[in-house]
Amino acid sequence: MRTVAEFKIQYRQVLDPQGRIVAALPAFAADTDEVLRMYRAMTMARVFDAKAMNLQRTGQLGTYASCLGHEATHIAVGAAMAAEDILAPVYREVGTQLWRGVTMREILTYWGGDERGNDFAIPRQDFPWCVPIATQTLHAAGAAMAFKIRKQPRVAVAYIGDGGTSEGAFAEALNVAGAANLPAVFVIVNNGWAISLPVAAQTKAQTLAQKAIAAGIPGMQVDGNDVFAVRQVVAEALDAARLGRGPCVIEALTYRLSDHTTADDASRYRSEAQVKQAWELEPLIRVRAFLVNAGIWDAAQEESLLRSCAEQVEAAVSAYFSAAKPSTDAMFEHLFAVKPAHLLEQRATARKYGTKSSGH
Amino acid sequence: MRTVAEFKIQYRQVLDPQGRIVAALPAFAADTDEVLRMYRAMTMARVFDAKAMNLQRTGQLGTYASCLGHEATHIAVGAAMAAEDILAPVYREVGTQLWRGVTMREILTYWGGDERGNDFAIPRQDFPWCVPIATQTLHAAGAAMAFKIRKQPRVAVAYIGDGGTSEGAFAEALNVAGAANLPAVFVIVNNGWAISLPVAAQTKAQTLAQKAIAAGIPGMQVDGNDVFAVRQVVAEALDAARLGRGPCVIEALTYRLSDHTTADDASRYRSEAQVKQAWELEPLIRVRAFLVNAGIWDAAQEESLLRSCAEQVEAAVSAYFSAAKPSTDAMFEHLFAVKPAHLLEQRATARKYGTKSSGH
Amino acid sequence: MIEAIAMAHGWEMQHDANVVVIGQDVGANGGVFRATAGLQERFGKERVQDTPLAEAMIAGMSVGMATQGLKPVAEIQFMGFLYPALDQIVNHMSRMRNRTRGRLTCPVVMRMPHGGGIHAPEHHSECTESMLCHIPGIRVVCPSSPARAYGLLLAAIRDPDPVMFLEPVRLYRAVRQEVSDDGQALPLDVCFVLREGNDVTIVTWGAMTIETLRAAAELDSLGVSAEVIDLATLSPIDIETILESVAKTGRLVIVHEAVRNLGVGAEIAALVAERGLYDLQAPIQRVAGFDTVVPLFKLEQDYIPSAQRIIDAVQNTLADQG
Amino acid sequence: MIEAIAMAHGWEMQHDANVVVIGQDVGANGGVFRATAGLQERFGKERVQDTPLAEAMIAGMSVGMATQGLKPVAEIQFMGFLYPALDQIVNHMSRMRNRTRGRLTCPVVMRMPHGGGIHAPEHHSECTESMLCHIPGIRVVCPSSPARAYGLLLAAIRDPDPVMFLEPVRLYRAVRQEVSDDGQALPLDVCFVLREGNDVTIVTWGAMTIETLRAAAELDSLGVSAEVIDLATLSPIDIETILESVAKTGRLVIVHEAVRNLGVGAEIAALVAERGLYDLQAPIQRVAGFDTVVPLFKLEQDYIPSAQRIIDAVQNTLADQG
Ligand SMILES: Cc1ncc(C[n+]2csc(CCOP(=O)(O)OP(=O)(O)O)c2C)c(N)n1
Ligand SMILES: Cc1ncc(C[n+]2csc(CCOP(=O)(O)OP(=O)(O)O)c2C)c(N)n1
Ligand SMILES: [Mg+2]
Ligand SMILES: [Mg+2]
Repeated sequence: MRTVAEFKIQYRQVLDPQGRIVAALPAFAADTDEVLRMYRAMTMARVFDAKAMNLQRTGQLGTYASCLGHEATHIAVGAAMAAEDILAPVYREVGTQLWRGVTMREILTYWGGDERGNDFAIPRQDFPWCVPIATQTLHAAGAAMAFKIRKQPRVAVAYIGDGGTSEGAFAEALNVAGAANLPAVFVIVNNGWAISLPVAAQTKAQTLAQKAIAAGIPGMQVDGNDVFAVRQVVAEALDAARLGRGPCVIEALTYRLSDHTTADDASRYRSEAQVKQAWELEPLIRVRAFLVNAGIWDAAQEESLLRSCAEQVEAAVSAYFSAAKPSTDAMFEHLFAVKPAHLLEQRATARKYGTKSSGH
Repeated sequence: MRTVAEFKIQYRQVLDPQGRIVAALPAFAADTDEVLRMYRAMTMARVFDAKAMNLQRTGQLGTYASCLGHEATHIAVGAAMAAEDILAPVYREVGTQLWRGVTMREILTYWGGDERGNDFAIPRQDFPWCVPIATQTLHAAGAAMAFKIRKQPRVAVAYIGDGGTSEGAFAEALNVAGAANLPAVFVIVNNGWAISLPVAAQTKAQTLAQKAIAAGIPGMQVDGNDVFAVRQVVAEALDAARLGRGPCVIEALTYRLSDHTTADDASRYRSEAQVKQAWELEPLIRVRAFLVNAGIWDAAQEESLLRSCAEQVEAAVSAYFSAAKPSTDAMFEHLFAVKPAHLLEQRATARKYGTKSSGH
Repeated sequence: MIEAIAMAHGWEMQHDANVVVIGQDVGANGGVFRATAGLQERFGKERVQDTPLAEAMIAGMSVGMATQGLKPVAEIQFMGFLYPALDQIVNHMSRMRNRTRGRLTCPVVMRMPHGGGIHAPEHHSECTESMLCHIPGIRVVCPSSPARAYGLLLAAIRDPDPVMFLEPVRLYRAVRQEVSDDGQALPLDVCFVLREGNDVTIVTWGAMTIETLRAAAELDSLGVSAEVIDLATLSPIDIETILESVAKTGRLVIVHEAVRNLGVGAEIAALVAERGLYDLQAPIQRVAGFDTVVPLFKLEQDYIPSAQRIIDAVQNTLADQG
Repeated sequence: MIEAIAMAHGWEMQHDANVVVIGQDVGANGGVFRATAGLQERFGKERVQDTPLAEAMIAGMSVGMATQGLKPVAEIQFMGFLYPALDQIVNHMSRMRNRTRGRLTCPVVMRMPHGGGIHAPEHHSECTESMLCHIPGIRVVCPSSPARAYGLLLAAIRDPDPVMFLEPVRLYRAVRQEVSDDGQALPLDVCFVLREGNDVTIVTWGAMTIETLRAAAELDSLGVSAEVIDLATLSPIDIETILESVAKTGRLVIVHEAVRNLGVGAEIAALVAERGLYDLQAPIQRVAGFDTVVPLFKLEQDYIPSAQRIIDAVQNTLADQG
């Protein structure tokens, strides 16, 4: 028997869980201001997330999917991307969204049950939150095709979860990205769980990065709790894509420290011990340790950071609360550019019967 | 960077295009009767195929997808399978169908526009012809799941084409087969073309066998024009699946010597030169050479074989012609086990307006 | 209602070894709405299987399993996630019996939450039953109470053909009712008259029975006697029961949560316009969801037809003396 | 008709650099029906792209390309292979504008062969327009002649929202007609009156216009004057034109190839029963495909409504004096 093809999946880590440097430090990490910027953003994501969870529990927000534990991956991807690149998120990538310029108020507005939260003021071309699993990977491939046709040096980045990799749409997106050599980067956030299904039950594949091999494109694994490693790997992938070298798949290994969403109770299907262990690997500890070791961070700075994050979150929350419930016209305004007659009749009916309550 | 996973795709050939033995001869190939049986079946498939093409051209059959050039793969898969295994075909696998016991008359009846052609008298549990690409791979996975749940030592075999490997459904089938360790074997018939799309444009993957890697299951390549190699590889895969060792993917490399179907004109998109080259590798030549070299085959035997094949085909064709057009009731008989009232009214209407012509 | 659904699963799995439950999170988690709670402990991991995340796969595997004589009961987590499975439903599940002249069949039940009203996220409030009802070869069923959920689910599992079983999410927790676990199925293909009346016929199904019965009660206090019919099996439609009622009342109002355009109400209206025209004393009225995307939850109460809209529609038909 | 479709592509690609054609075999092969013949030579491989074999991908990529301002015209090889793409159409293509409050839009055209009658294999004769018409946020268009195919396809490509463009296969080669390549679009959202008449209104679309006009001609010789309306845009429905005609004729027959149950005829009948009831002098009649799977071709002529069925339905409405 002749061997006709061989493949390797490699894994990268730069900062270990204790904050020790275990590989060559990427250039951006030598710039302490940049590292501080990422650390502050990770902290902001976590503070915002805690508040959102709290708003949901008190009935002031709808179902919400926490990003707890994903901060390194989310911020690293945001930091690696160029403003003109575009993002196709799922529903959990708060950190990347904030870095890209989506506001906390917009995020709360969407999860508060109001489409206006998807009308991002800053990343105008980024895709909105995407609930149907894996579908967004095809949107990213399509946007990447537009960049290629127009010869724009831009890259489309799509997120997907470990569970999402089982959807056929994801395989189709990887395959077409490879076949058409599209400037697209697919980031698999392997947080160990798809609601109650552990990744080992999701697939027999020993890595999710190897999903790339089916499409004949590169795939690699990275410590998703290591903001340095993720940013480095994603930056390399973006450069390659921008230069016309095609797409790739990056599997970021992290852990879902929260329940799946506020509607879930993970204690039904996973052990406290596993979660406790995962906490030791969570992404903020190691960056903080790195900064402290570098002598540029202390308890006082940490405290004032947390205070300023809390203040910004509070400001966003009151802005969120201040918004009036959308009018019933909102159901009809954006269905078509040109409204068919029957929608005008129905809009009138909706006005007539419109409830006053906020729907909460 | 650490390497966390490595993969290999291997290729097998036993009989080279000239009929020379280039690897250890499998046991079944040492049994000349068995080899003759396979050769006769390959010849029968080709003779039947030529007749079917002819019937279509003369308006006596509907659109038909020729199996010309696929005989080695089709017969080898049939010969490797056990009667109690089940097959999920696509629309081109005439050789396997005949080997499994589907009659020529049934095949003509289906492609002649009559559902009765799917009511196979012999392989009662085999799936019918399947036109929606890749969907059959999930049916095979489901049947394999039934075998597993009932602890039956049976295997489900699904065919798929090179083009079909781009459908998400195929990736989903491989993934669930791996995750649930199902007794299923997926045979990719890579005949180089999906209608007008060459496999190189279908995917960037250098082999289709590597689609298996995404699912964490074994994948291998075989010379699809070599009936010995294909049967050996498929037999090994079936044994492993039967013993609970899980699914695998086999990519059989062959060539579509005909137009895609009788509705296609391949001269629009591929060169005569390529087809001419492919003819030198076609599967019958090498088996015939092997038999002649073994001193058990000569021109006279070849001639009488062709004659008896022709006779059997003619008999099947007249049986096909002798069947009356189905009655209009046939549209309603098998929709539900228990017919809703409105279907009875509609059946009466259909009777009233039923045409007499055969619809040809 | 959710307990009744879990109970029906339990009964049938207990009495028919061919019944197998598959879906996302149906195992240890017991389903995101707990419809399969406790089944895996009771019947094991082979008969209650968590699947990978792929709806086309769930439907396609169900077809394959069913052709081998198993009776898969597959959960789709929300109706908004059914679409990847439609190819298998339209092209195979609904056709396998016909295609093979009865040689291979698909006794499959596909269960899914239906409709909105629980402040769920985007894509979690879909009512696209019409797309399913239009497919020949499958049945579409939608219960409106725990008792009917129990009896109709048993009937669906026992039916030799595919059944799409739509479970109104608003009823999962809202409606509580003692249901005896007696294994008694209710008939498919027939309506249930929830309330008798003489002045107007109101046909509805699923969660909208709540607003409709509320409207009927209020109409009663206004001296209007409304007959309320729960369609229950959305395809095939039991038009005879509806025609008889319209022959009695002379007026028809159809209420559903789905968009009006080609909602199931359209078929009911068409059948009555074909076969009961002369019984109609006033135009048919449809009270339905607007022909737009279900809004996120801040506006969902403005989208779902209210009891007041139903009352006004009835008053209009009554006012209309032709 | 096929030449008119290719011509419309050519005109619009020539005049709008954002128009891109994608699909299976649309390049060198020019499409399995030759609807895109010659386009790749003319506009190159970037603007006329053969895609891998995956319909969900074709629809999802179209969404992504459209949000960047391109205007994808995507070919689905046959309507029976559309289903894997429905998830992207229902959940994204039809909703992106609404979801983002107009920030991102989907000016996509999805073209596909529609209906049967050409002795094609299984799954090649589908008429499931209803499933598409039920989806808010998209338009569904079905031309009935080369001229309308040209004008409506131009309008579809120019429309800022998604349009499903259904091309009756029976018309591809059958109907020939000189169409001038003048870039003139026809209006969407309106019906076309193909023949004026006073005794009965017949509404149909696509290939069924052939049997319907044949029936109308024969009815004429029997002294019955039938008005024939080509619906053309199946969603949204131009009900005003139909209501006016019914007000004039007092009788309505709807003809379509799709199954009757929840076919588009149901919505037309429902709207007339709501808004034109008092104009009806006889029950509405639907002449439609049977509520079963389209049979393989030996029986397809027994499945597709015949001119005789249409004639008899008209005679019945006329005979019916209430
Ligand atoms: C097509 C589809 N099917 C099912 C669901 C319901 N659902 C929401 S999240 C989820 C699990 C996703 O897991 P994963 O992809 O790992 O992402 P994570 O939640 O872990 O970030 C499921 C099944 C969905 N949103 N879309
Ligand atoms: C889902 C689906 N999409 C499109 C088609 C139309 N079609 C029929 S055969 C074919 C090409 C298949 O190529 P391949 O899988 O390589 O099989 P081959 O014909 O070469 O045996 C296509 C696109 C189909 N039958 N099903
Ligand atoms: Mg996950
Ligand atoms: Mg092929």
